[in-house]
Amino acid sequence: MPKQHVQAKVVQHIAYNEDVRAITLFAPSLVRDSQPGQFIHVRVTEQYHPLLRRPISICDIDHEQQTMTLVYRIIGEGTRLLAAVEPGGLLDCMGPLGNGFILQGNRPLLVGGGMGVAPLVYLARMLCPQPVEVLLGARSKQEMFWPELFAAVCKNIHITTDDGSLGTRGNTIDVLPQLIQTGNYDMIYTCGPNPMMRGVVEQAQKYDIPCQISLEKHMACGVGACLSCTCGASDGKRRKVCTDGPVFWAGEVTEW
Amino acid sequence: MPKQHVQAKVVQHIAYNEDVRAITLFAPSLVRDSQPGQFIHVRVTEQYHPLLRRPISICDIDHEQQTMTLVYRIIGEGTRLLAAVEPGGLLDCMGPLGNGFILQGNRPLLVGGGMGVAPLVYLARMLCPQPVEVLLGARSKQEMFWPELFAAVCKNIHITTDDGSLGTRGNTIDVLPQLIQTGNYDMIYTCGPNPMMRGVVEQAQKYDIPCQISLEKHMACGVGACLSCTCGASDGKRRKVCTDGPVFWAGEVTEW
Amino acid sequence: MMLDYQQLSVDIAGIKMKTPVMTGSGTFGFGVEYADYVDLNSVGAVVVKGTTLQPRAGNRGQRIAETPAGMLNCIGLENPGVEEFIGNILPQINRYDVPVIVNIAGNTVEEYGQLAKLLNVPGVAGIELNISCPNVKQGGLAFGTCPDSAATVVEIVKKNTHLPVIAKLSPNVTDIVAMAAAVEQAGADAISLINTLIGMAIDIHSWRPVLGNVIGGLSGPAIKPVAVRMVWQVAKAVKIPVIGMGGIMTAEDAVEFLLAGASAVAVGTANFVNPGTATEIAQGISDYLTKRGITQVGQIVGKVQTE
Amino acid sequence: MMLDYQQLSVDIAGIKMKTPVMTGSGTFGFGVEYADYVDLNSVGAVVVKGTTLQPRAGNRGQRIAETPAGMLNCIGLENPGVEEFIGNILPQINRYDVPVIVNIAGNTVEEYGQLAKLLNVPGVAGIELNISCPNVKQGGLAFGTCPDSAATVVEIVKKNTHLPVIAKLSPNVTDIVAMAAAVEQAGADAISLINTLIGMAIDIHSWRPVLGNVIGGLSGPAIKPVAVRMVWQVAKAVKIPVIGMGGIMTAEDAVEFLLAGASAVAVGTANFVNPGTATEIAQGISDYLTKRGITQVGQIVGKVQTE
Ligand SMILES: Cc1cc2nc3c(=O)[nH]c(=O)nc-3n(C[C@H](O)[C@H](O)[C@H](O)COP(=O)(O)OP(=O)(O)OC[C@H]3O[C@@H](n4cnc5c(N)ncnc54)[C@H](O)[C@@H]3O)c2cc1C
Ligand SMILES: Cc1cc2nc3c(=O)[nH]c(=O)nc-3n(C[C@H](O)[C@H](O)[C@H](O)COP(=O)(O)OP(=O)(O)OC[C@H]3O[C@@H](n4cnc5c(N)ncnc54)[C@H](O)[C@@H]3O)c2cc1C
Ligand SMILES: Cc1cc2nc3c(=O)[nH]c(=O)nc-3n(C[C@H](O)[C@H](O)[C@H](O)COP(=O)(O)O)c2cc1C
Ligand SMILES: Cc1cc2nc3c(=O)[nH]c(=O)nc-3n(C[C@H](O)[C@H](O)[C@H](O)COP(=O)(O)O)c2cc1C
Ligand code: FES
Ligand code: FES
Repeated sequence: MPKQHVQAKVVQHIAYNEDVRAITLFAPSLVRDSQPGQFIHVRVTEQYHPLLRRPISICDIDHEQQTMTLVYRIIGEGTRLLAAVEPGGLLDCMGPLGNGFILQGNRPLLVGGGMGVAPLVYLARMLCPQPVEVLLGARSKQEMFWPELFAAVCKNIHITTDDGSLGTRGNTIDVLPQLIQTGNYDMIYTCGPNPMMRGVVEQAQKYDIPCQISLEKHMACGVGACLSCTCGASDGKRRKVCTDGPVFWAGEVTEW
Repeated sequence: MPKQHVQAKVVQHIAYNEDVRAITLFAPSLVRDSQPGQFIHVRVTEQYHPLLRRPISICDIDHEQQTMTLVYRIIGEGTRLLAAVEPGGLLDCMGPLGNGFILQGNRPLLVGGGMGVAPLVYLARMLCPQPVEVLLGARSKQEMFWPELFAAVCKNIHITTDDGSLGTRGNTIDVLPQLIQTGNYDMIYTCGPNPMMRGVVEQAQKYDIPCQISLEKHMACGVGACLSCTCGASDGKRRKVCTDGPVFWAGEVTEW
Repeated sequence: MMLDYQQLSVDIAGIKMKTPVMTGSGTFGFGVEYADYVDLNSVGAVVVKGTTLQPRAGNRGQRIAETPAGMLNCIGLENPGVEEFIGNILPQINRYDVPVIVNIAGNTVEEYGQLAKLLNVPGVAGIELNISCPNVKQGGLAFGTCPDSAATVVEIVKKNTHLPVIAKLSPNVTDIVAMAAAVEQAGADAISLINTLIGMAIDIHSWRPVLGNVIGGLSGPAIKPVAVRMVWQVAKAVKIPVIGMGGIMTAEDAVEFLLAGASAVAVGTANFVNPGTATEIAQGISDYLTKRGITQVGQIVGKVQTE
Repeated sequence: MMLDYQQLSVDIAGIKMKTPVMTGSGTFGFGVEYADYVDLNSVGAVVVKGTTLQPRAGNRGQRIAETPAGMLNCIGLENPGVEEFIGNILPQINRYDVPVIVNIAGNTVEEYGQLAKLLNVPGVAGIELNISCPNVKQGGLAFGTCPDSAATVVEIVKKNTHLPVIAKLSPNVTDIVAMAAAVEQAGADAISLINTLIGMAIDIHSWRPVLGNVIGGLSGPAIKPVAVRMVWQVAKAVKIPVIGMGGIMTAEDAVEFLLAGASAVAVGTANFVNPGTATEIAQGISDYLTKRGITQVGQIVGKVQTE
């Protein structure tokens, strides 16, 4: 399917907390082909500063409405400009980019931390009606706005917060072994901070469960042309996170 | 009086035609000391592009409301950004800058062309209740929105348009000799395109009437520090348009 | 896009291009990555990523950083090597009707010669010598900052190929005209400039350089004034055609380079921002010419009046 | 503004500054022009506009142009001459409690010596050698691109003054470290860098250069990565203090230069955008240090970890 470069209409733009926003785009051509785990490369300004696009995961898709939602945290100038886009306006998008998750296995566990939870929402939706279990970690209750996004697609949500303000106090790695021992999972999907994903991969390997991880690297082109996002792979070759990934099999890539 | 660097509140922002806007600022500290012919150095963006401030003449002041109006034409990126500022917002202003017109003489004639008319409005106001005559030139009727601005301060307005759509067909220089011959003026103030001002100065000299001109040069600092705006003077020294001007006596400066 | 090729075509040292708008090495992959976004048949020429004898993994750590109106990169010449390029990648680009220019980088003078020889294959329209890449410790920039070494590289490459040879100059020199004169003298068929300026960014939270390689190459609109100046200086001084690049984002930018003396231009960083840039700029140049009744783009090359 | 001078003070080659934030030559006039907008007593040092033996009228035509995240200038060293400076201007600046550093430019080596000698007057804290101005045909840049000439200028100036001598380097060179080493060897007490990059802009409507002088100096955020890189390279290589400048707009930018190895920084183009920049940045640096429990700004100089 040819990749699209479109001006998508912004139909909704809401705040989940002080820093996190959800922007919903009406974009039939993007929606049509999008796979969970793929991302959109967004131009945040027509000015020259900041110059580059911003990669944001597809968080969810409403096929009926032909809309796509991106959930992002305001961390710098680019996301600050993105947050200023108003409903009714247009957003310059390239996508859907990259290789998403491979939907496979009968008892999947989804493990997300921080903003890494974003792509798991659409993944859970596409895994339905298969029973999906989700383990989510955040710093605190304020950061744990995700459950309502999963509400329609998954009943089984485990939550950890660093400060214990919601769910189990601690992080996902603390509760993961216990979940794995009782859950009988045959596939783990994970996205989040690298240390968390390393912990997940370690457990998955220990219990011999196949695991897919979703990486983040600084990206210029997003289409495999500039080589700013590559990482080493266990076959000795290189992989581009933007086109070969962002989703890889655990063990496929090194240097992350 | 110390110059001010203030965030002025935008109270009104209206369009006179497709390209021309009038922005009104509530700015007591700027209003207090402003003389006709002075200008405001406006920051149009917090981004780095475009980087420099934009000099805009003080078009009019309402001392009672403590507001100041700037009238400007959208010609490039800077003025385009300025045009996007909304009422209620703040505008980063330095001013009032430069040396304005010297109010002197009993029968003044004000000659303005294009956007050069802007500073003449406040000049006419400050000359009141003295009888003031104004000669205005524009390309066409659409560009001749000035008369309503002069309405309260001057009854005697002569108009020329290049296409004859309003007033006399032609330019100000075409009608100036006749006006001078009958008007008995003892001071001419002029602001507008350089060729027009040259014509005005020539006539003023011919009839031996003192004449003040207002110059435009590309400016970085606006306060006399960078020397981007200087021009030669007949005494062999240099003048800074931003601080020695923008208003000069005709004959004082060369190179314009 | 329906471009007027009669008006836009240029011939750079025998390389016939439908438009004067090429793509800069390292910023457009092998062209095929952008096939979904731009009609490759309407691009002036595709200059591929710097290619080396052996495959290279490139630099470790973060490879790009944004800077005001620009970006730094330290890719470090990651590439699959010339063999893989010729065997597997070139045929893919050759499916499109667009000249392919191969940007090559050697660790030694001899390697440049070997690369040129290996690239004597159908489907390659020209060779661009990357003697100016700031991101590789060995070689690279050294050749690009000394007129004699640059000339030596050109000479050996010319001996090993009949293809047009374009010398790509580094802007990180005191005297760009001396560099240009040296490569012209040595037989270069064209000159392209500028490569990136060397820059650095520091993370003030971690007290570490942002880039894995510490320093990197600055590209994008920020460097345009330096690029226009160098193109103007070089175009006045040499007889061979100049390909101008550095911060071109719009047709207006491209026209500035043409007026400065560039016979063609290349779009680099702009591809990342808007993948349709190369053909949109070609259309914009056409509009500019048509509005002024100019029938061939060559007629404005070098027409800036400086006296 | 209540600045913590204990935390912020620096000593650059004997010039004691209350804060490490100076103002760049040519961008802050003689300081007094900005007295309404900024507390001059809280500025690290004022470096005045390039001063010559005779008054100079500067270049004709348009003198500035905006470029992406930057600007070009070709003022051409307009200044009232050293005599007028000493007689009428210096006393005005000396009303404030701020060190005055005089930036000087000569057409010949001898003129630099004469200027230095004439400036041996109370109220001048140091001499900055402008051997790097791109806007004057004669002299200027020539001294700034050749290590030997630069060294000669430093030597003759040192012979004619007991004041600290700061050599200001041009970035338009192949090897900035060689330039720095040469002026250090010749006796310079400090080095400041960078001056502007040489650039050009063309008006695509008139087909003429935008600047009256055709080429001009590029300054502003656009050049920051180049400046940080050069400060880092030079600071590693010399023992004398380095004053860093080029595109500093914020305290974060300034900290980047300090970490790169600058013992003080200068604010240039930013003054035009926000006349309060120099003291606001000093406050910002103080906040940065305080947040990290650092009691003296000198403690972060050169602390970028590159291995
Ligand atoms: C494939 C992919 C998917 C992503 N999905 C999401 C998402 O769904 N929600 C979300 O909040 N964030 C997501 N990110 C991270 C997001 O791209 C960054 O937060 C964003 O680019 C920050 O831009 P900024 O200008 O606000 O921040 P700044 O820190 O000012 O950015 C400076 C530069 O660093 C880059 N950058 C900063 N952080 C990252 C990062 N984590 N990954 C890649 N580049 C970075 C920026 O693109 C920019 O070029 C994703 C990143 C990748 C690579
Ligand atoms: C003292 C003074 C008073 C002015 N008063 C008014 C006024 O009342 N109304 C009005 O419409 N315009 C006025 N101008 C002109 C106004 O400053 C420019 O139109 C404006 O700067 C254009 O900015 P831009 O980014 O939209 O245009 P661009 O053409 O994109 O600007 C590019 C650069 O050129 C500069 N520039 C462009 N035109 C001029 C100009 N005529 N004079 C000085 N610099 C220029 C800009 O500041 C900018 O740095 C005045 C200029 C001066 C010097
Ligand atoms: C990510 C990136 C990679 C590059 N790789 C190469 C390269 O391999 N060989 C080369 O000669 N130039 C390379 N360049 C330089 C560009 O071809 C071009 O000369 C430079 O970026 C200036 O143009 P721009 O400002 O339009 O990007 C690269 C530039 C970028 C941004
Ligand atoms: C308008 C202007 C005039 C300048 N004049 C001088 C000068 O006379 N002498 C000098 O050594 N540097 C001069 N400079 C260079 C600055 O001092 C400074 O080195 C340079 O602009 C980089 O810093 P910035 O990016 O913060 O402006 C001038 C810069 C500008 C913008
Ligand atoms: S972002 Fe350009 S290759 Fe991945
Ligand atoms: S604008 Fe800087 S001196 Fe006039």
